[in-house]
Amino acid sequence: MSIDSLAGAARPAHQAGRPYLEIKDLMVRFETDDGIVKAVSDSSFAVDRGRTLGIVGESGSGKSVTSLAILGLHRTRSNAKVSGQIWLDNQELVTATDEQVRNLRGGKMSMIFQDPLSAMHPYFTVGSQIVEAYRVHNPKASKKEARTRAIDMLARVGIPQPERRFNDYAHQFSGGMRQRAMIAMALVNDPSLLIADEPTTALDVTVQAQILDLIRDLQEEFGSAVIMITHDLGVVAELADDVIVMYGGKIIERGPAHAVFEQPQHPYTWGLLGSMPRLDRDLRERLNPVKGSPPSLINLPSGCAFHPRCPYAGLNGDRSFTEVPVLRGGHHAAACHLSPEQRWELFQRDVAPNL
Amino acid sequence: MSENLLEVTGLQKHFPITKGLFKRQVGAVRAVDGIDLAVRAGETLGVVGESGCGKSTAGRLFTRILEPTGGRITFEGRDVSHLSTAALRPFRRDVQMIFQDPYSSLNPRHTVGSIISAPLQIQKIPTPQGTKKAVQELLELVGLNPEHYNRYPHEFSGGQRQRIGIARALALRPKLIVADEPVSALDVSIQAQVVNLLDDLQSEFDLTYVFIAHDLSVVRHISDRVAVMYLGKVVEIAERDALYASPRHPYTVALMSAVPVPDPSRRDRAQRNRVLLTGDVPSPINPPSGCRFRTRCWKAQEICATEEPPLVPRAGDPASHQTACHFPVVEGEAVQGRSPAGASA
Amino acid sequence: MLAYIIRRLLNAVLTLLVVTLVTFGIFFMVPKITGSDPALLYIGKTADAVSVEGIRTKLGLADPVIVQYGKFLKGLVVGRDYANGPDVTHCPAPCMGYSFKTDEEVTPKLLGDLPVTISLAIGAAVIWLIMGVGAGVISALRKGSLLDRAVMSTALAGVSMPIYFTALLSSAIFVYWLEWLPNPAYTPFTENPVQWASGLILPWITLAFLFAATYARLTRANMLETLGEDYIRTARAKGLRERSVISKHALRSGLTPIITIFGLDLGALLGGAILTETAFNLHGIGLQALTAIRGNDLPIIIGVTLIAAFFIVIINLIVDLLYGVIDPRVRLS
Amino acid sequence: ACGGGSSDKNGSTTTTGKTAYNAATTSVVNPGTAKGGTLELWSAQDADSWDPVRGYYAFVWNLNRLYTRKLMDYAGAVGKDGLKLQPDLAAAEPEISADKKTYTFKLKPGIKFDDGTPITSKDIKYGVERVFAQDVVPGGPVYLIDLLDPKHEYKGPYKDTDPNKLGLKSVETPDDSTIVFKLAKQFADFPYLLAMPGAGPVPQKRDTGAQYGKKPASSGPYMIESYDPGKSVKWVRNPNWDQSTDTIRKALPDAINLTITTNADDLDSRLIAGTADLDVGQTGVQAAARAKILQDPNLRANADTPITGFIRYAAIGQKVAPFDNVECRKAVMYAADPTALQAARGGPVAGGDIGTNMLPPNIGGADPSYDPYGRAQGKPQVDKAKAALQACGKPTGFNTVIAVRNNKPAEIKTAEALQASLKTVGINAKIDQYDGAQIASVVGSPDNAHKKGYGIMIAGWGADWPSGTGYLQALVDGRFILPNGNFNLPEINDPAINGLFDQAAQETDLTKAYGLYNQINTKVMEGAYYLPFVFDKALNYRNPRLTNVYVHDAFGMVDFQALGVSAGK
Amino acid sequence: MSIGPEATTEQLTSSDGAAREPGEKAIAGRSLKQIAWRRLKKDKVAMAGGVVVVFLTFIAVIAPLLTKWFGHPIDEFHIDKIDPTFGTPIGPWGGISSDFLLGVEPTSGRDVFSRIVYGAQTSLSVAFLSAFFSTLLGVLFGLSAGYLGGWVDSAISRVMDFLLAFPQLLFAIALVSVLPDTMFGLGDRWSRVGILVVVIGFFGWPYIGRIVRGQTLSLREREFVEASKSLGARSPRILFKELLPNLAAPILVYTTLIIPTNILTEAALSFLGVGIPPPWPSWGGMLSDAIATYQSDPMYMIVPGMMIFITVLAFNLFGDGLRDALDPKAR
Ligand SMILES: Nc1ncnc2c1ncn2[C@@H]1O[C@H](COP(=O)(O)OP(=O)(O)OP(=O)(O)O)[C@@H](O)[C@H]1O
Ligand SMILES: Nc1ncnc2c1ncn2[C@@H]1O[C@H](COP(=O)(O)OP(=O)(O)OP(=O)(O)O)[C@@H](O)[C@H]1O
Ligand SMILES: [Mg+2]
Ligand SMILES: [Mg+2]
Ligand code: NI
Repeated sequence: MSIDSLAGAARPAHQAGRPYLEIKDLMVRFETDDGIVKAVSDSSFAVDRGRTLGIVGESGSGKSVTSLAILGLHRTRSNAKVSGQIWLDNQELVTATDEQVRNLRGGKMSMIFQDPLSAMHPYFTVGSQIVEAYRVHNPKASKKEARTRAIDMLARVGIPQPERRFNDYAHQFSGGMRQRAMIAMALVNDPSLLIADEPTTALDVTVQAQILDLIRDLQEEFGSAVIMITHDLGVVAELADDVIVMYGGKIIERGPAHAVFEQPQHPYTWGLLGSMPRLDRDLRERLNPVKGSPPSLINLPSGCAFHPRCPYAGLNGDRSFTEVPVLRGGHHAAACHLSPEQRWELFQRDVAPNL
Repeated sequence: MSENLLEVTGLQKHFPITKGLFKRQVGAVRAVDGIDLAVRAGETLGVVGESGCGKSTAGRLFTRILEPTGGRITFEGRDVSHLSTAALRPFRRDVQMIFQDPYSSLNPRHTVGSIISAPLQIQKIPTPQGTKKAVQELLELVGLNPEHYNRYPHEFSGGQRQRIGIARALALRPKLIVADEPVSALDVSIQAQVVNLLDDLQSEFDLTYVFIAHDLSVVRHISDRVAVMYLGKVVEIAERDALYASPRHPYTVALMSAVPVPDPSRRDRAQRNRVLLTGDVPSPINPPSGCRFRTRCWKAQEICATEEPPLVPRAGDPASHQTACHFPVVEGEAVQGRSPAGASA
Repeated sequence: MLAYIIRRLLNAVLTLLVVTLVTFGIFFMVPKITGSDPALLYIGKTADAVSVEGIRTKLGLADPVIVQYGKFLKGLVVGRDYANGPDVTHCPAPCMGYSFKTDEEVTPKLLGDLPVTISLAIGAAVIWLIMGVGAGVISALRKGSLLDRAVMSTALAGVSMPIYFTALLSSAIFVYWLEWLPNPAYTPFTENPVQWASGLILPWITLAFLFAATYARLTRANMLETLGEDYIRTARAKGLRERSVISKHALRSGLTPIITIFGLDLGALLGGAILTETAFNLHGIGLQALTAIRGNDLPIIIGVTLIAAFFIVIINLIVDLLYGVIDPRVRLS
Repeated sequence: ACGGGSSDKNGSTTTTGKTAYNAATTSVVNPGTAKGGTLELWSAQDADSWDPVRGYYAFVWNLNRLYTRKLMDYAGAVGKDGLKLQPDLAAAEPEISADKKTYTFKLKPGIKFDDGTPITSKDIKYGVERVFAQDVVPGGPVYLIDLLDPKHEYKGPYKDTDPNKLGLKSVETPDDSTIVFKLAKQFADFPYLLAMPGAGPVPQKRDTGAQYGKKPASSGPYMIESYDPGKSVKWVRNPNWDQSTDTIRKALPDAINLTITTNADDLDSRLIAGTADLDVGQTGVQAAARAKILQDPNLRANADTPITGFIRYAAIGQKVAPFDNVECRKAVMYAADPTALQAARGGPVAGGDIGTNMLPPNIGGADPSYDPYGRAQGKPQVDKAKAALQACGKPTGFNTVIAVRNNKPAEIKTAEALQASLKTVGINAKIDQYDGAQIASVVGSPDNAHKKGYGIMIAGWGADWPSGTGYLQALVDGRFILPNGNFNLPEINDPAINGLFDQAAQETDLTKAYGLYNQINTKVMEGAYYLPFVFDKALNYRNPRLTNVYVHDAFGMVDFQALGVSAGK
Repeated sequence: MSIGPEATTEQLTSSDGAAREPGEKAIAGRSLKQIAWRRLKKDKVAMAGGVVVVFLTFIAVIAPLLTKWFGHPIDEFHIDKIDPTFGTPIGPWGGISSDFLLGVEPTSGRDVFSRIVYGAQTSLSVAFLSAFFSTLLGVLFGLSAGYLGGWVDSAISRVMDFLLAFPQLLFAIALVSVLPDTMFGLGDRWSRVGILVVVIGFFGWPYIGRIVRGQTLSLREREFVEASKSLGARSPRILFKELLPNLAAPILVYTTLIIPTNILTEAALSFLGVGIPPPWPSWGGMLSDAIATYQSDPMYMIVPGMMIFITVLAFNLFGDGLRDALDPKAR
């Protein structure tokens, strides 16, 4: 969809044209003893209903922080400072009251976490936790209705004998089952935005396949907007319509999935793709790793945060070292000082043959 | 290829489950339950399987960190299955291990220098040019700055720590290195650095690897042969290319098809061909009778419940390709398609 | 479940046996070390050899320790006869013998003192649980605020103050200078509940202050830890109101560990709040034990130890069972 | 205080009965004979036993007079008059044989127990027999055993083979109203022994052995209605007591309650508030109340500081070097600071007068002004002490050990005070606190005391009966040195002293006996065996509503049986 | 696979050490000790506690001098400073004057100041030594239980539970009163200190033992232990070289935190009358003496009470601060 139109140019003010979820210049900082952590800076993106946005990036690149910011979970008891705009269904969330955001949470927007065991309360049955989620947003529903609804949801996500499992506790479930139950809980109020933060990282491949399948099916059924956060490019390729690549708290590449995978624009994305062995390609003698290691968010490298690891950092004189690149390009944007032509040339010459 | 460096037969490890004041044994986790394999000198044997299938336990048995409950381990023809700590010393020089978690595998209170020199000290290896020099050489070898000799692990990033672990394993110049998921905890961009390093070291020092991982693509990249484990058993073992080209065990097939491919254009095709297993791995405390995979296998028949299939070459396969299955998958066979959401076993 | 309880009860009995055996052994040795003679103690100020010998046979003091212990156990279960020639005294079960010093039957004597200790412990426990846990929770929720700091400073002061000092200070202030409270004394609840409460209020508050301080610190730490858990984030992500996040999700798991500590503390207190009872001169089990130890009155010492251990063991059992009810992970494993 | 010429005659000495400070020590305060009302007694301590043969506390003996009559008992009178014995159950003074070894009593007619059965000589004999059963009913004094059966061949009624359980040979009951005691040796103080509660009558069929103290039979004007150990005792009138048979007891109140509290401070505030009548412990109010009472003239007028009859002292073990030398003992006598020791005991009011010799002022013939070491001046005499040390051959001092009970704070304080003053003359004393309950086997065992090197042993002693023998014999008679439970801590074994006691045992003339006791006292003081700290006193408070209050010298406290409550309050 | 956030906070050079840039030296990692010290220094309250602790220790050490300069010998009676009738000090505030800085003891007139500073000697030496003793036992048993596991663990854990759930004070009293007064020629004061140390230390070890055991259990599962085993290391090396250094921080913290508890226990035992023999002073003993006179002479109760309070508070503050500074979670 029209993700490209976001790239900085002002949109027409009429509300109808706004994507379902739109993030503008999101900035999240944490004040810590060691200094200010710039966990997310200047992030802008959008998702529409029925679409899936994949966010990839290394550990610590700000993926989870972004998702928590959308849900407004940095508001309570946190040292976080959030600025920018978050529009959900034409409502601005950064400036909204706590109560407004709380009302949306679990209702219009909901979230699946990485580790379902620790994300579920150990002392309450899985069923009661789902019932609770339902009743916050449907206060009029009777206990029985809520229960029926919860069992229904459990069945929908593929939990066998849902009536019996309703009364079980999270620790009695297997890893895959737990994640299914988490999903049931997230979906119980038919959210129109679902954020999945590494929903399969803790799971085995065979179970991961089941869960991804489930998410895909459910999205088809509910038509919600989905944000899929992961560090596994394979998972993104499986699910996402659009992809965002984050590095050092910033979006460094953004575009439709096929474009990002087939014609990646940013050297970091090249590195990512080049460094992973792939089952769908012929064997390579050697992998092409990205040298160095990820940056500290307290002490980001000057200029382009990627420059210490970028093989092409010197090609633009000093710019990489001094000037922070902005996300440029339309449909498929990248934050890189190299000119599109240079990139095309380098990609063809250095990268494509090795993929 | 050359002769076998390490051979295991009928290897078993059962962890007792105890209860109560008097530690009565009430059962056992059959983490490794009878595996036979051989590691040839100079090769890399990949071991894959789902979480909890006993890969790490197997690795620890190979390095004799654990003592097997049953079966035999021979290294260069010598039976090391039940040797005492003292008698194991020479063996320790030849077999080393690299661990999964670069954070917990290095003692946070020791400097890099003392971590890497520990094997030299424990094994009392003379270092003519001095321990420090030896350590610094090793640091250089794994691509770290030799000046970091006096630093502590927390001052390094994950990838660098893994290099320290590798340097420690290399210190004794072993013949065999068992690497237990050495890259699983690393980010993709770093993972490749370590894989390449392992590659380089193998050729430089003539190392033999047992490479344990759950990531099939990494295993494919690095291994010469691959063993697939399921619930404490090896279900299939073959030369790498043979295995990836024509997996015979339904579990291997399912495992491979479940790997997400980073290519959106192949998404639909991949989905159509995907084998979706239902359910989870059963508990190793109470494994299913007969073929252990039968509870999740779409081809399972009665015999699978009663008779355990041996690990042997199946029809049309070379001797090196062994499968433990009554009904191995034939190439081109239509496998079970997508299962609808909510289907259950 | 039943099997579990039975096993735990057997375990408890075993523990009690060990406790009494150890106590018996230690205090049996004491006269040997100090060269004192329980028979002399029993007979009082004046004694001639004939009478002392009589006492010795009667109390079985000449028997080896294990025989004495066996007789003691028998007395506990079925009662016991003390015989010296034709003179026989029957001590009904559960018999813990006769005080060496006052010749009183130990069981009724201790049971008579027990209400004092129980009243003291339970009353204080109620206060400190409410105050301590309440303050801890509020502090945790208002972490970093002025209130938090005030509560935590008070708590720190509380744990740093010896109870007997607090006791003296509070009675100096409230009883003697301000004359707000009566001098601490015990009146049975059944006799006059108002007097019972007013006589114990000062010891309660003093004791509770110390424990409340500990509990406030503990609760705060637990709550903070719980508030950082993933499932709390989940609860918020579900859109729960902050109030229910705290009251339903956080409190439940944040306070569970408190139960264990509470059990230990209450058990120990029921076995005698020695310092408090001494400072306020309340004749409970603790003061009894202290007097007995000073006087080497073995039967009383064993009796008190047994009662103390009994409470500790029983309360631990209750706590464990309670844990099973609260924490399903424990219940089912 | 009482007649002995002690220094603090600051109280009123009128006999008009007006309430005044210390009035009850010399006169009957609020005399009256109005009957009725309930007497509210309090105590910070329960009785050791209400069984007459087992109780040993002074207040318990005093309370025993409410329900236990004896052949002879102390008169109900103030001052020295109270020390006289009167026939109680006995119709008259005993008939004493020529060899002074046989005492024959005739009982009064019409005396009955609370259940209406008459009291016979057999009941008295049975009561005496119980003293012999120390293994069943231990706790009380055992002087009678020594006099009636020194070898302790009779083992008490519980092991008696006699069908009537009256197997004690030395006591005869020819008929129900006659009882004959045959002593093994002369003992002029024998009637005092019969005045102890242990010689009271016990009906054999009501004897429950060790449990008897829970419900003892009553021969006096009151009987125990209920007893809740550690909490309370209630006495009500004994309907079978006949005033006409009793010349001692007044029996004014209708009921007497004794409430046992655990909090002495609380008890004091109740006394002052008037909700409690009297502390039967009579050991003095606590420090807080002491200050209050002494500072407020109104309260002070209701307080007395009677001599309790105790002397607090240090015994100097002459078997432990260098105290085998009398000069070294004298050094201690002179070096000790009398005021500091008095302060440690609680000062002149609550502690007592500085002790000058070893006969307490309430004992017949005592003379507090006899002060051979000049202690009354209140200052240590360092020069004399140094001279004594010189004479002893230890001019620079020596080391020794002070033994003190660990459960008596005041004694520990005196030990510290003594330690400090001895240090000034070079005597280094180490304080050894021992388990106070084990006094009989720690300092009471000479072997043990020698082994531990106890040179100085802190203790206190009150007479079991108010005569020189009653007070002094156990402390200074060489034949009373026991291997265990010894009270002659200095191990004085002076034939001269022993001889004087033998003379006194035959002396029925009191004034002559007094002379003998003073001779003994002088010899003891000259030997410097005992360092008296104080003649013990206690500041007690009495509720102004009480009538007939006076201090009884035999007990060193108010005579409880005489008390009444004024109707109005 | 998520690597904790700490992966990036201490960023280092690129993998090829050669490519280091000049600016990077500055961000070189700090050792744990440095981090903790830096945090501790920032914690004003904890530092204040620490200063008080040091000050008190100093006072205890120079007690004889202080007494000589500002006080009177601890066993010197000043009966003239005492009101004979009430036994209380003459003058307001418990007889505080320029001669008697903290007043005099009721009934004897001894100098409270001297007795307080000598009391500090007792309190602190008992507290420190018994903490050391507990730590020694706790570490020994905790390590063995955690590392060896199996029945050793069961046995030690049982003993620890048992000791923790025992009427400790009673037994401490019993033991103290049974053990001999003088031992090893230490004199009665230091012998008793020794006994108190042993008794308090003995009942204190399970506290540390549990923590060490817990930590050992979790450390034992860490892969570096396995790594050490795979190199052929024997148990002693693993215990003392691998595990013990990692336990140093919790051991230090909990040792600091049991010191105040020990001060309270020592005072309690003295309060109950089984402390240091007279005339040697101890704070608990003074408080117990004060019971008799606290209404007429409150200063005599307040002075030792406040001393205990201040000392314990200072240790607690310092211990809390140390714990926070060494807490890996707070990093
Ligand atoms: N509450 C917080 N206080 C301080 N720093 C924080 C906080 N939460 C997150 N951060 C920091 O923000 C950065 C981004 O964290 P985030 O969790 O978004 O990473 P991520 O991309 O989700 O990584 P992963 O793949 O490991 O989940 C990290 O450096 C992290 O240390
Ligand atoms: N020390 C032990 N005691 C008891 N059970 C154990 C122990 N170690 C491993 N197990 C159990 O043995 C089984 C196999 O464990 P193992 O660690 O070998 O699996 P794995 O294949 O390495 O899994 P992963 O991929 O998660 O590392 C698991 O069920 C595990 O719980
Ligand atoms: Mg994340
Ligand atoms: Mg593993
Ligand atoms: Ni992974």
